[in-house]
Amino acid sequence: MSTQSESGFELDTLRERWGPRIERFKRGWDRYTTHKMGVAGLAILVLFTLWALFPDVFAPHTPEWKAYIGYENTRMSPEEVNSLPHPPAFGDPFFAPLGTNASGQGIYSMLVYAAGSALYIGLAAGLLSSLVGVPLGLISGFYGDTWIDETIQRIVDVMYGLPFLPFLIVLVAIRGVNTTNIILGIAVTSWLNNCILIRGETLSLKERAYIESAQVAGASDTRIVFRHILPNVLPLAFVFLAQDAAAAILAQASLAYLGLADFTANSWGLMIQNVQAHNYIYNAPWWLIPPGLAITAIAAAFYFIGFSMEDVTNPQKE
Amino acid sequence: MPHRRNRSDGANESRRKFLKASGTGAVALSLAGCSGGGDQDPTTTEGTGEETEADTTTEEETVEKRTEDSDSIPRGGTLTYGMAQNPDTSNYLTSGSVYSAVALNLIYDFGVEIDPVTYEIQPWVFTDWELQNADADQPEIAFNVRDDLTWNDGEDFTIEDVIFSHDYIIENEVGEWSSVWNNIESVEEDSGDWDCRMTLTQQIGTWDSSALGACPMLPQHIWSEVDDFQSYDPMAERENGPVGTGPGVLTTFRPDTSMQIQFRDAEEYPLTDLDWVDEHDNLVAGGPFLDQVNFQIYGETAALTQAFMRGEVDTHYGSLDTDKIPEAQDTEGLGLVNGYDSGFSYAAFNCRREPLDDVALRQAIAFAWDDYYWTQQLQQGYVFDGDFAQSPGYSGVRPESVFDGELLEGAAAEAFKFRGQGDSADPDVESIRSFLENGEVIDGSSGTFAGQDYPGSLSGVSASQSESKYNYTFDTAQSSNLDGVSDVELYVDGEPLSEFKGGPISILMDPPGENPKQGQAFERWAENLRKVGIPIKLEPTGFNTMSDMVYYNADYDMYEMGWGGTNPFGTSIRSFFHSNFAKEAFGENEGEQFAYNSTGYGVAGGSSDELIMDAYGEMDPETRNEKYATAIEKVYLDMPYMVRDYDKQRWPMNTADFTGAIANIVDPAYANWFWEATHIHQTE
Amino acid sequence: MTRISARYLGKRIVVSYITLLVIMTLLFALLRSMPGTFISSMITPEMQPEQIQRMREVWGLNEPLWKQYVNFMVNYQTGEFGMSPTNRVPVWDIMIRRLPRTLILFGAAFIVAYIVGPLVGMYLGWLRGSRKDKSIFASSLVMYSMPAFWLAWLFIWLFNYELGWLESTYMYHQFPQFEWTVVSTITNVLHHITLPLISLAFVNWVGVMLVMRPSMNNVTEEDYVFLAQAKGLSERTVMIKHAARNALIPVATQAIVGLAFLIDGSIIIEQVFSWPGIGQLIVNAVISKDYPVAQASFFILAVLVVVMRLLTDVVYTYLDPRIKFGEG
Amino acid sequence: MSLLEVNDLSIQYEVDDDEVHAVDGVDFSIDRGETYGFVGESGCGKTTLGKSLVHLLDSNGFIADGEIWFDGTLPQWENDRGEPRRDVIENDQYPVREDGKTDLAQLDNEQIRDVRWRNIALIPQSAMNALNPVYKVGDQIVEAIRRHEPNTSVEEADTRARDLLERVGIDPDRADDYAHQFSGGMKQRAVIAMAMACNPDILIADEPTTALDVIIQDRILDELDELQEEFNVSILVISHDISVMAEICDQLAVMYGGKIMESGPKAEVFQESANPYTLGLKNSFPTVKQEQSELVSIPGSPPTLLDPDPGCRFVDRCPFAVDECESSHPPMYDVADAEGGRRVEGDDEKSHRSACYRVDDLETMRTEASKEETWQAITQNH
Repeated sequence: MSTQSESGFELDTLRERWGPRIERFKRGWDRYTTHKMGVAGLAILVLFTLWALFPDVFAPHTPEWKAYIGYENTRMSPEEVNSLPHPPAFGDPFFAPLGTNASGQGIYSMLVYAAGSALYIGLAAGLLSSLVGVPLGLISGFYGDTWIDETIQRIVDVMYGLPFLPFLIVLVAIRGVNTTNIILGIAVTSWLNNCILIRGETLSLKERAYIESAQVAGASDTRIVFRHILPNVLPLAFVFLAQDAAAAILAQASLAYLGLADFTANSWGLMIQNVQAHNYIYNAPWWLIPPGLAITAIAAAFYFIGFSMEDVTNPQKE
Repeated sequence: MPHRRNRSDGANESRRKFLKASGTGAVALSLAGCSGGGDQDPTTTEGTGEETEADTTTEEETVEKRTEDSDSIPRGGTLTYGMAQNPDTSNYLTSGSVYSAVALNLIYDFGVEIDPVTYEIQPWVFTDWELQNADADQPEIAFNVRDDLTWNDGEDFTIEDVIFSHDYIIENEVGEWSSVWNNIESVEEDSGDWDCRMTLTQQIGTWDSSALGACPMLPQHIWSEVDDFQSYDPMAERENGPVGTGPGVLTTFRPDTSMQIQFRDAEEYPLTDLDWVDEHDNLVAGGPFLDQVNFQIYGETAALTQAFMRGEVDTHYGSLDTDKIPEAQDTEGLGLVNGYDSGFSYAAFNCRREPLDDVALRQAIAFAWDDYYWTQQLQQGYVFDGDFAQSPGYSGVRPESVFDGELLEGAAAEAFKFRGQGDSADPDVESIRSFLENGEVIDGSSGTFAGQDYPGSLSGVSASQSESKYNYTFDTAQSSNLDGVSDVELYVDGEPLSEFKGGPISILMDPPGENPKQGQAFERWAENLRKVGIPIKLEPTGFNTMSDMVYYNADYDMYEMGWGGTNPFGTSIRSFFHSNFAKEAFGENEGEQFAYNSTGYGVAGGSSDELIMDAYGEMDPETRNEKYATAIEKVYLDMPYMVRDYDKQRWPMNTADFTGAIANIVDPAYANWFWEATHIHQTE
Repeated sequence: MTRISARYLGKRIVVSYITLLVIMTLLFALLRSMPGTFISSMITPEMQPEQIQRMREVWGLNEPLWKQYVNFMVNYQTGEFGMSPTNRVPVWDIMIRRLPRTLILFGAAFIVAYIVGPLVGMYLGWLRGSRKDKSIFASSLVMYSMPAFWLAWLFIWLFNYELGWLESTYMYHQFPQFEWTVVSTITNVLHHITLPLISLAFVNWVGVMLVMRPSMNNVTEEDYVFLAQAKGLSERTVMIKHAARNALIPVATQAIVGLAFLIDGSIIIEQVFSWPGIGQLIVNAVISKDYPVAQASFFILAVLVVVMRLLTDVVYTYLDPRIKFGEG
Repeated sequence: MSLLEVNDLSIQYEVDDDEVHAVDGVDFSIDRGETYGFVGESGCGKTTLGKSLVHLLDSNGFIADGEIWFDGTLPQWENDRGEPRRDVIENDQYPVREDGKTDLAQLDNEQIRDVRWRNIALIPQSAMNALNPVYKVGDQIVEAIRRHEPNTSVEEADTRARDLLERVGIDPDRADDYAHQFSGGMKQRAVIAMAMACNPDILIADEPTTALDVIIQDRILDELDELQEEFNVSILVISHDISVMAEICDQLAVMYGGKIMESGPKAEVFQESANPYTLGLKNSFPTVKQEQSELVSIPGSPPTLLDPDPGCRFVDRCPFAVDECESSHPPMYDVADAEGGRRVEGDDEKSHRSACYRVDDLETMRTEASKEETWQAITQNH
């Protein structure tokens, strides 16, 4: 009995505590869904997530499949080799709806199997740069116009002075070309924007009356930052996270173009780079265009989500 | 060729070929698919349509006979030559880029020339010569100098210029021209019957090419005014920049985008009309026939290739991308000049590292390299399968040529071919394993090894070992590297390889982004080796990093790379395999030293030092070639390098407008570009 | 009209200078931590070991690291960039040759992006929430999401290969050499710059728009915009003169972000279009470890950013009379 | 003759497919030189009403119904003497009627811009922020002048701008200053000066004194007074502050929920209030005359106006509501008649009228309304 009532009580407090949040989330969600752009972005993301999770459901083959020989470890005839990259084929002589690349792998299958790495790179790099940029921006803004702020801003200035891409090339060259290092490199160079924007937001939040009153009431800096400022910048941070994810995917593609892609991890950037390395840019549109479109689609999806979220979280729009 | 040197080719795309320098490639030609040169197309008997098939064979391709009369050859025209990277400087003494050299090599002449087909040393600026005191520590060469040459600024060329050129480079120890000051002590006017007398610094078997042909002729009236050759900029001094005796005049030098060479009138340039050229079966005298060559620089190879395919450039540096060859062959007006590699691509073993110090293991690893997959499937027949560490283009010292074999043919050069199972691409795991378990070595004697017959060595030379150094067995796999591929692992003296070595054998390789096909081939190799039970790890590494690891630190198990611009006379193998060139020879400073002999061969895992030095000091050309061929075959059996392939150069050419290129010589686009430039002419 | 006090400007210049010094130090450290040296790329089988050793000496690789650093910092103060090992000419010569070309392309793209971006941003911010706004905004985000080099290839394929309208390489015709008259030079350069320019600007204007649009939207809620309406001014006048003028202020402060983005873009685009500028150079230099050239290229781009940053402050004060730097 | 005659004006906002009836069937008229006040709580529609006269509504607002007859017309429809041209009056295409009045409600976006400022100037709420920070104050006045009088040279306009500034008590040299260099009161006066730049017929002042301290408030009100005399401009004042209204208005209208609840000459509306809402509103403001010890506010809050119920808008908060009040919103009854106990709809927009079904029971309401309990009772009832 008592346990029951206790748990009932807990449930109540839980409901009490979470009720408004769920309510707020629901309202936010309702508002979000009024943005066609945001819904489209989400749909693309869901599709790519499904690709990433269940590639075998969506792709007719795995990347190991080769035109003509399939999964067999046999040899292609010279004529067969000569016919690669093969334009889209639907059953004759094999099934590859978007054609094949120069080694005979199906473009569509590669596309599906690479979705995971795009999501991984985007989210990991976005998250990392948020993890660096947001706290630094908070600190910088909160201690605006002190030496702390000044130091952080000077660091940002210095980093802006180093052109992103070549800098990234150097970083990746020092640490070796693999996905982890590429992500780290992107994060190292992309936290700047987060830092600057969060700092601006924090500066303006700090001027608000309730922060001042909290300060007067003797709340500690930590408390003010965590209770009063952080919750207000977090939605914004999520917006930047989405944008950073998009930027990271594009950065990875640029690196791949410059020959710095992790060849062990199939990625869309690497696919385009391969077109270039095999010198088929202007001869095999079925090979060049799909990965480019996929990159565009996922980056756009992240941007769409980010900017729709911004609308939802923007208090001025209440 | 010693003087028109092969150099490193810049950055980026062709990084793999830094060391491989310019020279992919090789030889000959056959103006594939070209209508213009149809009347003399001795190589492809089946006709142009059969080109692909012809390319899949490894039969020797020979240089065509030329019967044209130079008077009937049309003169004039502009050849546009594309490059993927920019030249460095127009200063011939400091330039280190092949992309400058394609222009500058047309401006300067050397004492002697190497026949591009036979590699005989022929008169050029020097008319005749004689080696004197051959047995002295510092032999001398007396020679005569032509008196009918002029500088391209109109001044007369004199003996003083010859002496000045040598003095200037020797005095200043000009870095890029070290062969001059390394080989030549001095050049003076001769007091006797000869014009000049050259003193060598030491005995050099290849004294004719390495000393007489080492120094470019510099005009005294220009260079005596130059205080600091390092900062001298010819284009800033004169309108047409560098002054030389050669046929070319550098009229434009915009290093980021373009260069232009205009050719002097035929009367002003007598050298290509020399008797030996005129009488040569394969050469035509009286060139160059063109008015000028425009060089255009593109930012990336894709753009360059495309520029050729679309007719923006008539030809470009290097071989045409193999992916594009079928398309070029199908395109009216585009053709290919065949050529040989000036070097080779290889995978190297660090002979210092156990158990790679065992010839048997190295040979077994080579069995798993699927050469058919690489040469035929991936490269579509546009490379020759590799065997000896000497380009087939410089066949004079290749064992099968020297010892009466047919170039690139014969089972003696196939000792290490892929041990596959019938038609499938699966390796014959059982025979490779038993080869190791039995402790066999392909040591030069005939026999059946890992299921394949071997007729015995051509020169009669034997490998450094005749049985394996370690006791090899196969037992339960310990290395996770073999998971899902093989249940057993190679045990070395009873210890799993992965523990014996502290991990899988790692192979440093180019990032596959730069060369996706190679990436695939190496993955296949690694997979095959794992099937055998040998744990292998591929480590993509940037070129600079790799070359530091390899040449400065010798810190690797295996790596892959290529050499270009090797020597036609076989001397390159001294640098590559003699223990004097291994880092151990440098003693304390070893960390600072670049050691050509990266594998440590000669120090560990076998040696050919004696054979190499015997050849090096030999002054008789024919004997020298035999000795080099023997050394080369021993290196082949000991296998510090597994020579992977020689490029078949397919030099692209706008055959609608141009013809006359010499086919089937080494590296027509660069190393022999001088000869090509003096032969190419407009079609009728 | 100057609202910036000399003292403030002086201080900013000093800070910028120190920033540069720090950037240079960082650069030096970074480039030296890259594995390998450029020497490897200069070696041929013909070379003797002594010769290679000598090469290391000539190129200063045998000096202790601290000395290399000091030399580097000191020499750069005097504009002495050293010799390029891969180009064998003074780095300064290369920079002088290439910088103007980069500035032409970069400057043109900058101008286009900072004209189109604010204009579209102004328009969208003014119409915020309308169907037009939504569709234009979404499509510009799609443009923003395209990999620049991929897009450039598509442009080349279409406008150069298929239609033959525009050139896809160089800054002007290399051969045959044309008459260098004003008109021919301009048409020639236009013929060559258009494709790289649109490839570069196509993506980059969006970044500017993304700042302008919300800024504009905020401004439209301001009372002075309402008053301007009430004054009977035409919609255009209100939008441009009263709203956009104020909305530009944050665009100026964030120009620095766009600038960094644009520099990256031009590095890629120069590569694709064989545009012989600093961007093309820097990638090759980094990859071939031509330290002197890589350093100088980084340095030049850093100077560009730092100077632009300084200019931004000036523009900022010009745009917003409320800001008065250096007082109070 | 009236300068402005508003008939049955309704303004709606479109919000998420719903319509908000911000102003609903409002009639009033303003004479030349008159000061007309709209008073009411915030959200009652008075600002919307003011803005709608010159179409300055937010983008989702629109005039749903009604006419705004203004004595004057567009420049291009005028003849030499500044009167509407005959052909314009006769042509049905133009919204100009026989007596020369133009229906502003029918003008399109471009046309109304000619009316703004030239005929009807509107000073927005928080006029302090209404000066553009990036232009000099003088230039902003010049801009207004040159907009409507394009033939005026810049110099001339500049002189006039300085005169205007001087006229409102600002040193003419300050014309070269930026807004941020002005104090709050100065900004307000500068905006007023700007409003007079084109000699408008009507000046709409939305909350002219909010956010200013009392002394400045007074000065601004005096300023308006003086300007009115000097320029003979009609002023439409919109405020929630009854005391402001008491000071400057001639005519007064009390708005609630988008409807006029009571209107008439200031004195009558104030002293003989005949509507429960007016009574309640008066209770909640301190006045100089009635020294009330406590202020009594009306409990509850104004209705949302989203698809309003048919009944009286005030019914939910009204202590005097009866069943009839739920059925429909009451019409405007003549108060004079009502004092006599008769409920007669008043036609004269200038006379004292009130929208209340219990207008015939004035005495009771006035007595009860002054008691605090009366109002608190509502909270309990509802």
